[in-house]
Amino acid sequence: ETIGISIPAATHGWAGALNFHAEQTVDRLEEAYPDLDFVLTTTSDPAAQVSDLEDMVATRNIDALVVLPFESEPLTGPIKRIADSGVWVTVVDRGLAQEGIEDLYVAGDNASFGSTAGRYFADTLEEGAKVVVMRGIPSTVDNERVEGFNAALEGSGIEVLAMDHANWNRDNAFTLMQDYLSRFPEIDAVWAADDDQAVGALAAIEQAGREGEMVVVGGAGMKEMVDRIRNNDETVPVNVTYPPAMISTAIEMTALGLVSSAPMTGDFIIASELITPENAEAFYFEDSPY
Amino acid sequence: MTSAVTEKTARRTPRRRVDLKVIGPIVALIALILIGMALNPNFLSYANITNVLARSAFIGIIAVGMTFVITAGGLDLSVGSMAAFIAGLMILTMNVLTDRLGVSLPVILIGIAVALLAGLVAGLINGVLITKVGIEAFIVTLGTMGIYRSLITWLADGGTLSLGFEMRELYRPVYYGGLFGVSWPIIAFFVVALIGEVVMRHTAFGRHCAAIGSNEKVARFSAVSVIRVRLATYALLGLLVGFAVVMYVPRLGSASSATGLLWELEAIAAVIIGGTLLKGGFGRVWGTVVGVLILSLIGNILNLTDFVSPYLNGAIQGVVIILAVVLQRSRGAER
Amino acid sequence: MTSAVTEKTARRTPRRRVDLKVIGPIVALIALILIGMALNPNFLSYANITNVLARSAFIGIIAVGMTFVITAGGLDLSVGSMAAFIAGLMILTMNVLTDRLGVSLPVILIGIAVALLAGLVAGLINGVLITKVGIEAFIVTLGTMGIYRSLITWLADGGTLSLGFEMRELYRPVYYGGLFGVSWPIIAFFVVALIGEVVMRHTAFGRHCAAIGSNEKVARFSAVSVIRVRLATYALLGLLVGFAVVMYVPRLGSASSATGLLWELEAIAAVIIGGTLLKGGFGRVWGTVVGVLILSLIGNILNLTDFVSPYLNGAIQGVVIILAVVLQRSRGAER
Amino acid sequence: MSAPILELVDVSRSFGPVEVLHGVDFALRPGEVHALIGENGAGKSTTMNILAGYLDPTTGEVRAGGQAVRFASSKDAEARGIVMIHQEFNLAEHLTVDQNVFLGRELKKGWRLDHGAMRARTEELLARLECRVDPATQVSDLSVPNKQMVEIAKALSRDLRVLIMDEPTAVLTERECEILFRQIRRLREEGVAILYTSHKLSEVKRICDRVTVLRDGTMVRSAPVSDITEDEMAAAMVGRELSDLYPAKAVPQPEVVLEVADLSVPGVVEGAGLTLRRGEILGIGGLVGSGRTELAEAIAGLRRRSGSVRVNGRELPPGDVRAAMAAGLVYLTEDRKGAGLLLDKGLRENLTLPLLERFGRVLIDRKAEEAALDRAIADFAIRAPSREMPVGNLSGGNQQKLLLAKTLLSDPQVILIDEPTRGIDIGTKQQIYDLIAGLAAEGRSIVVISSEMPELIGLVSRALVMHAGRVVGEVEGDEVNEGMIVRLAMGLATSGEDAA
Ligand SMILES: Nc1ncnc2c1ncn2[C@@H]1O[C@H](COP(=O)(O)OP(=O)(O)OP(=O)(O)O)[C@@H](O)[C@H]1O
Ligand SMILES: Nc1ncnc2c1ncn2[C@@H]1O[C@H](COP(=O)(O)OP(=O)(O)OP(=O)(O)O)[C@@H](O)[C@H]1O
Ligand SMILES: O[C@@H]1[C@@H](O)[C@H](O)OC[C@H]1O
Ligand SMILES: [Mg+2]
Ligand SMILES: [Mg+2]
Repeated sequence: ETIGISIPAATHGWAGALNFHAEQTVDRLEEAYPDLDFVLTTTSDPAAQVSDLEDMVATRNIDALVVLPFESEPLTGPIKRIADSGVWVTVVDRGLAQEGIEDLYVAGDNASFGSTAGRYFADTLEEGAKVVVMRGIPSTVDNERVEGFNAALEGSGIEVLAMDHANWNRDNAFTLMQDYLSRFPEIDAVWAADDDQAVGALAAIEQAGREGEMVVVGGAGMKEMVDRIRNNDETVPVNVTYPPAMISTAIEMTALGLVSSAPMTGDFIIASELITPENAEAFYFEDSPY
Repeated sequence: MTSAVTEKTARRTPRRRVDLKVIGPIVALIALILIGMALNPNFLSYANITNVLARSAFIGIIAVGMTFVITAGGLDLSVGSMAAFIAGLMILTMNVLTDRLGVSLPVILIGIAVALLAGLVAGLINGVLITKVGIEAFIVTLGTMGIYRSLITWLADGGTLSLGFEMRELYRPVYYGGLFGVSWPIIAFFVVALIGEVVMRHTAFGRHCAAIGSNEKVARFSAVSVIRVRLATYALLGLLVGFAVVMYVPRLGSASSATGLLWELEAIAAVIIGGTLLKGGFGRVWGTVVGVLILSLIGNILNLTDFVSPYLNGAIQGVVIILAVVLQRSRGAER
Repeated sequence: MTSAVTEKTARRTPRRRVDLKVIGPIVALIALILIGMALNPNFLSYANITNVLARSAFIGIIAVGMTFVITAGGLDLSVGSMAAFIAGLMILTMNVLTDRLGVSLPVILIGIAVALLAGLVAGLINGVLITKVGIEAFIVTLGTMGIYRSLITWLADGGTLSLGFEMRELYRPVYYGGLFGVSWPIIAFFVVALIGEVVMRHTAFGRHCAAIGSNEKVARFSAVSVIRVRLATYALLGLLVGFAVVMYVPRLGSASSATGLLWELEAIAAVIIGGTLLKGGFGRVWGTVVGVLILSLIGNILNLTDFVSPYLNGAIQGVVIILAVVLQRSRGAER
Repeated sequence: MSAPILELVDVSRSFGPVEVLHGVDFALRPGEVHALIGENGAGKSTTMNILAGYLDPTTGEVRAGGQAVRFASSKDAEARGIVMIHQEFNLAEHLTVDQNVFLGRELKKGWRLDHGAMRARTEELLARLECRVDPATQVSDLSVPNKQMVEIAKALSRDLRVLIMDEPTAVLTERECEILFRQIRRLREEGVAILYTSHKLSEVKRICDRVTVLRDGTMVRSAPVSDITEDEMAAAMVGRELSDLYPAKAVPQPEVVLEVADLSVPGVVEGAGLTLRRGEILGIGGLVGSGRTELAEAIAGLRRRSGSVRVNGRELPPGDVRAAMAAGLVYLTEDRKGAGLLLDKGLRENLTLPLLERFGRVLIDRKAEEAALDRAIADFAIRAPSREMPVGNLSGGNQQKLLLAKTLLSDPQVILIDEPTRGIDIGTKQQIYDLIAGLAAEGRSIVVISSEMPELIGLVSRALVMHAGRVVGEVEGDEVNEGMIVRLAMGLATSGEDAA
C-alpha cells in the first residue's frame, strides 16, 4: 500500500525541519513496514501542490495522503476530491476551508501560538511597555497568529510600536530589526513570531549593543533558542512551541491506520506550549536539526 | 559563370544546422516521454496525460504571448504577479456580484470579462511605459512585478482571496470539464497556440515582430509602426495572462500572494527552450509549446518515482533545461 | 584644410543629453535621502547609515561583477543561489576543520579560500557553458540557479547550516568590525566598486567588455579574444559572489535555502538603474553603486515609517525603480 | 525641361551646434538621372535623407510637385513614390530575402500573408537584377554585394516616382554595376526621377544626365553632365586641381614575407595559395562570391581553415587573430558597419580597440590615445563634427578613413585590405593610394582586394584572380588589364602555371 506525502518545500527554517522530519520518518517506516510505499513531494506554491496531488493519484495509486496544505483555500477542493475517491486523508497544520473532509487532522494551534506569546507579554511587561512585532510570510498562518497575539494583549496597556513582515527569514529579520532599533529609542520586547526571525533580531540587537534593554520571544522551539532559555538567557526568556515534528506524528498515525486498521480518525491538536527556563530541558533535542 | 555562382548560393544554408535547431527541443521532449514511460506504466494513462496538459495550459497560454514579446525584442517579468493580481480582482468582483446577482452564469461572464479587461489594461500599461515613455522593458516589468505582487497581498490582506463555495462549483467545469474527453484548458491552450503559430508565421503582425526584434531601425525605415506593434505585443500578452487566469481560477478557486510565483521565469524559459532568440528577431510558437511541455514533464516525471531526494528536484530541472538547449546550440562557441 | 578639420573635430557633443543620463540615478538617490531625512530624524544617524551601507555590501559587490557581465552582453541569474551554495560549502568546511584544527585563524582563512575558489569555479562553469558550449546565458544561469538552490537545500538537509558558536565569535568582526569606525563590509564594497570603476573605464578589459557587448563581430575582428573576455566576466562575477559570501557568513553565521533569494534580480535591477544597458555595450560601475544604494534606501525608509501597509512595500519599490529610470530616459520613445 | 517633382529650397541642416548643409537649392525632374557628388562629409547623405523624409531640414523647405511638404516620416515620402536606398544597409538580418523585400508592405490574401506571391515577386525582381540568390535565404548569410542587390530589389518593388540611391555601387562589382545601370536606364525611360551618389566619376559621366557638386555643405556647381569633364567634377569637389590619381607602382624586393599554401575554407575557398614579397602590392580580383573575402579572413585568423600560412617563414596557427597581428599581419574588413567599427562608440575607442595594450600596461593612457587620434585625424583627413560623437554618425567615407587608421595603428608589415576605397571620395582616394604606395615603399607588403577594376589596374603590378573559391589565375605587368582579369574572373580563361 502507498502513502503519499505532500508538504511545502524547505523555503525557511521551520519548513526545512518539517522536510527533515518527513524524510526521517519515511525512512524509518519503510524499514518497519516493508509493505508500505511512500511518495514524498515538496512544493513551493499552491498550484504546484495541486499538481503533485494529481500526479500521486493518477500514477502512484495512493491509498492514503498526508498533506500540509500550502494554503487552505486552494487545496480544499482538490483534497476533497481525493478524499471522496476513497483515499485516506490526513491533513497537517494548516486546516482545510471546509470541515469534515479529512479523516485525521494533526495540527499546531496558530491562534494559541500567538496568544501564548501575547499573554506572556501581558503578564510580564509593565503597562506602557513598547513592543515591536515581526510577521512572517503574508499568509493565513501568519494572520491567525497575529490575531491571537493582538487579542491577548488587549487591555494590557502594552503598546505595539510597529509590525512588519520579515518573511520567516533570518536576513530580512536582521535588516528589519536594525531599522526598528534606529527608529525606536525605546523597545521593551520583540515578538519575532518564528525562531529564524529571532536569530536575525538577536544579531541586530547584539550589534547595536542594546542587549539588556529588551526581551525577544520567537516561536517554534528551535534548538538554539531552547538552549538559551535553559541557560537563563536574559534576552531570550521564553519560547512558544510549534513542533515541525508534527509531520512525523501525522505520517506515523496514518501508517498505523493503514496497516493495523485501527481507527485513527479525529483531530490531534498539538497546543502551543510556553517554554520556560523551568521546563526547557524537556524541549531540547540534541539531534534535531532545528 | 552565373550558374556557378547560383549553385554556391543555393548550397549556402546547410540543411544540417537548421534541422538540429528544429529537432533539438523535440528530441528532448521525446527523451522525456520515453523516460516517463520506462519509469511508470501509468505515465501514458489518460488521467496523467490530461493532468499534465491541463496544468501546462496557464504557463502555456502566457508563454505564447511571451513569444511575441521576446521576438519583438522585449521582455516581461511581470506576468506571474499580474496573473495573481488579476485572479484576485476577478474573485473579488465575482464575490461582490454573487451577493447581488446570486450564483449565476452572468457572474461568471462578468468575472471573465473583468479578467480579460484587466489583463489587457495591465499589458497596455507595461507597453506604454516601455514604448512611449521609453524605459527598458526589464525595469518596467520588474517594477510592475513588485507592484502587482504587493497589490494582491494587500487585496487579500496577507491571506487568501477565495471564490464563494457555490460559485466555485458552478465555475469548476471550466477547468475540469471538457469536450469529447479533452478538458477545456487543454483545448484553450492548443487553440491559443495554433492561433499564435498562424499569427507568427502567416500575418504581417508576426513578421513585424521579428523585424523589430532583428533591427528596430530597419523596421522603422520600412514603415513598420514600431511603437504600435511593440505595444500590441505587451497588450496581447496581458490579454493572454487574463485568459490564463480565467482557466486558473476554477482550478483553485482562490488567489494569494503565492499565486503565479515564478511563472515569468518558467514562461521565458519555455520560450527560449523552444528556440526563440532572447535578443529578438526570431520566434517560434510551436517551439514554445514544446518548451512548456518539457518543463511540465520534468516536474511530472520527478513525481513518478522517488529516485532522488525531493531536495534535488530543482537541480534535475536545471540540468534538463540546459541539456534541452545544448541539443539545439547551433553555431556554438562561434556565437 | 586639415586644420579646419581638426578645429571642427575638437568640438564636443552637446552636454545636455549626456547630463540627464548621468544625473538621473543621482537625483533619485538624493530625493530618497531627503525623504528619509524628512521622515525620521535618525535616518542620517551614524548607526543607520552604517547599517544601510553594510547590508548593501553583498548585493553591491555582486552587482559590480554583474555590471561587467551585462556590459559584455551577458546575464547571470544564478548569483543568488550560488551565494547560498557557497555559504553552505564554506560553513560545512569550516565546521569540519574546526573539529581538526580547533577554533583558529587558519580555519577562517581556509574557509575564505574555499569560498573564493568555489565562486571562481562556479563562475567558470557558467562561463564555459555560455562561451565554449554556446548556450544562451539566460538558460545556462537559469539552470545553475536551480541547481545551486537545490544543492544548498540538500547540503543543509532542508534546514539551516550554522557555523559553530565559537568559530562564529571569532569570525564575527569581519562583518561587525571595521577601521576608523567604518565597518569592513562597507570598506570592502567601496574598494570593490572603486577597482571596478577603474577597470571598467581605464583598462583594456573594461573597454573590451563594452566592445563585445556593442558588437561582438567588430570586437572579434579587432583582435579582442571575445571568448576569453566573456569567460572572464563570468569568472570575475563568480569570484565576487564568493567574496560577498565571505562578508555574509560572519553576519548571522548561517546559510539555508532562503539565503540569497532574489539577489540576482536585485543585482540586475541595480545595474540597470545605474545606467548600464541591458543589451550590453555600455556599463557604468558607479551607476551600479548608486542603483544598489537606491534599492537599499527604499527598504530602509519603508522600515523607518509606517505610512503604508507593509503589504504595499513591494508596490512602492516598484514605483521607485521605474521612476528612478524615467529620470534618465534619454531618447525616450525614439529608442 | 519638365517641372521638378521634388525640390529643396534654401535648405540648411544642423546636428547640434554644427551646421552641415548651408542653404541648398536642388531639384529633381522626372526622367532625369541626377548625380550628387562631393567629398566625404560634404553632406550628400544628409541631403538625400532630407529629400526622402528621413531627416527634417533645420530651415528651408522641401517641395513635392511644387508644393511645400513636411514628411512626418519616410512612410509619408514613400506614399508619394519617393524611395531611398541608404548608404548603409537597412536589412533585418534575421529575416529572409523575400521577407525583407516586402517588409512593411507585405502582400496578403485576406488577412493571411501571401508567401507564394511574395516569393515569386522577389524571384522576379532578383532575376531582373540577374542576382541568383534564393529568396528564402536569411539575409545574415548573404555576401555584401548580394545584400546591396537585395536593397535594390526592395526599392524596385515599390511604386517608384523618385529613386534616391546613396552610393549603391560602392559595394558592387562591375558586373552588378552594369546590371544596376540597365535598371536605371529602364526607370528613366519610365519617367522616374533618379538621384544618385557615387565617388566613381566615370560612372557619373556614363549614366547621369545632370550633376550637382556639394562642397562643405554648399552647392558649388550644377550642370548637365555633357558640360563637365571628370577632371572638372573632381576639381569642383575638392576645390583644387587633382594630379594623377595613381602613384607610381611599387617595386617589390625579392624576400617573401607571406606564403599561403593549399588554404581551404569549407564551402567557400578551395586550395588557394599566394606569395607576397617585401614591398609588394598584390591584387586579388574576382566576382561577387568568388571567396576573396573569406580567403583574406582565413589568412588573418578570422576564420577556421586548413592549409598553411607563413609570415616571414613562421607558420601562423589557424583561427588566431592575435597571433596574426603579433606576426605583423592585419586585415581591413570590407564590412565596416558589421565588422569594422563600433557604431555607438566614439572615435577614440574605435581607433585604439585592437591595440589597447599599446596604450598603457595596466591603465589606459587617455592622453596617448588622444594623441593617436589627433595623428589619425591629421594623417587620414578625418572630418568629424566632434570626436566624442558615435562614429555611426560620421559620414560613410569618414568611417572608412577611421577604419583604415584603426587597422594600420599596429604598424603592421603585411596588410590585407578588402575594398580599400569603398565609399571614399576621389580626393581622399588619391590620398589613400599614395598612402598604400608609401606603405609599400617603406617595405611593407600589401594585398589589395578590389572590385574596382581601375583601382586594381592602377595600383598593382601583379594580381591573382579568383573564381568560385579557387585562385584561377595570376596576371603580371601588362597582363593586368581589364579584359584579362574579367575573363579569368568569369572562369572563361586560365593562365599561369601556378594557377591553382
Ligand atoms: N546624426 C548626426 N549627428 C551628427 N553629425 C552628423 C550626423 N549625421 C551626419 N553628420 C555629419 O554631417 C556631415 C555630413 O554628413 P553626410 O553623411 O551627409 O556626408 P556625405 O556627403 O554623405 O559623405 P560620404 O561621402 O562620406 O558618405 C558630416 O560631417 C557628418 O559627420
Ligand atoms: N556566413 C556565411 N556562411 C556561408 N556562406 C557565406 C557566408 N558569408 C559569405 N558566404 C558565401 O561565401 C562566398 C564568398 O563570398 P564573398 O562575398 O566573401 O566573396 P568575395 O570574393 O569577397 O566577394 P566580394 O567581396 O566582392 O563580395 C559567397 O558565395 C558568399 O555568399
Ligand atoms: O511555515 C510555517 C513556519 O515557518 C511557522 O513557524 O510555523 C508554521 C509553518 O506553517
Ligand atoms: Mg554619405
Ligand atoms: Mg569580399
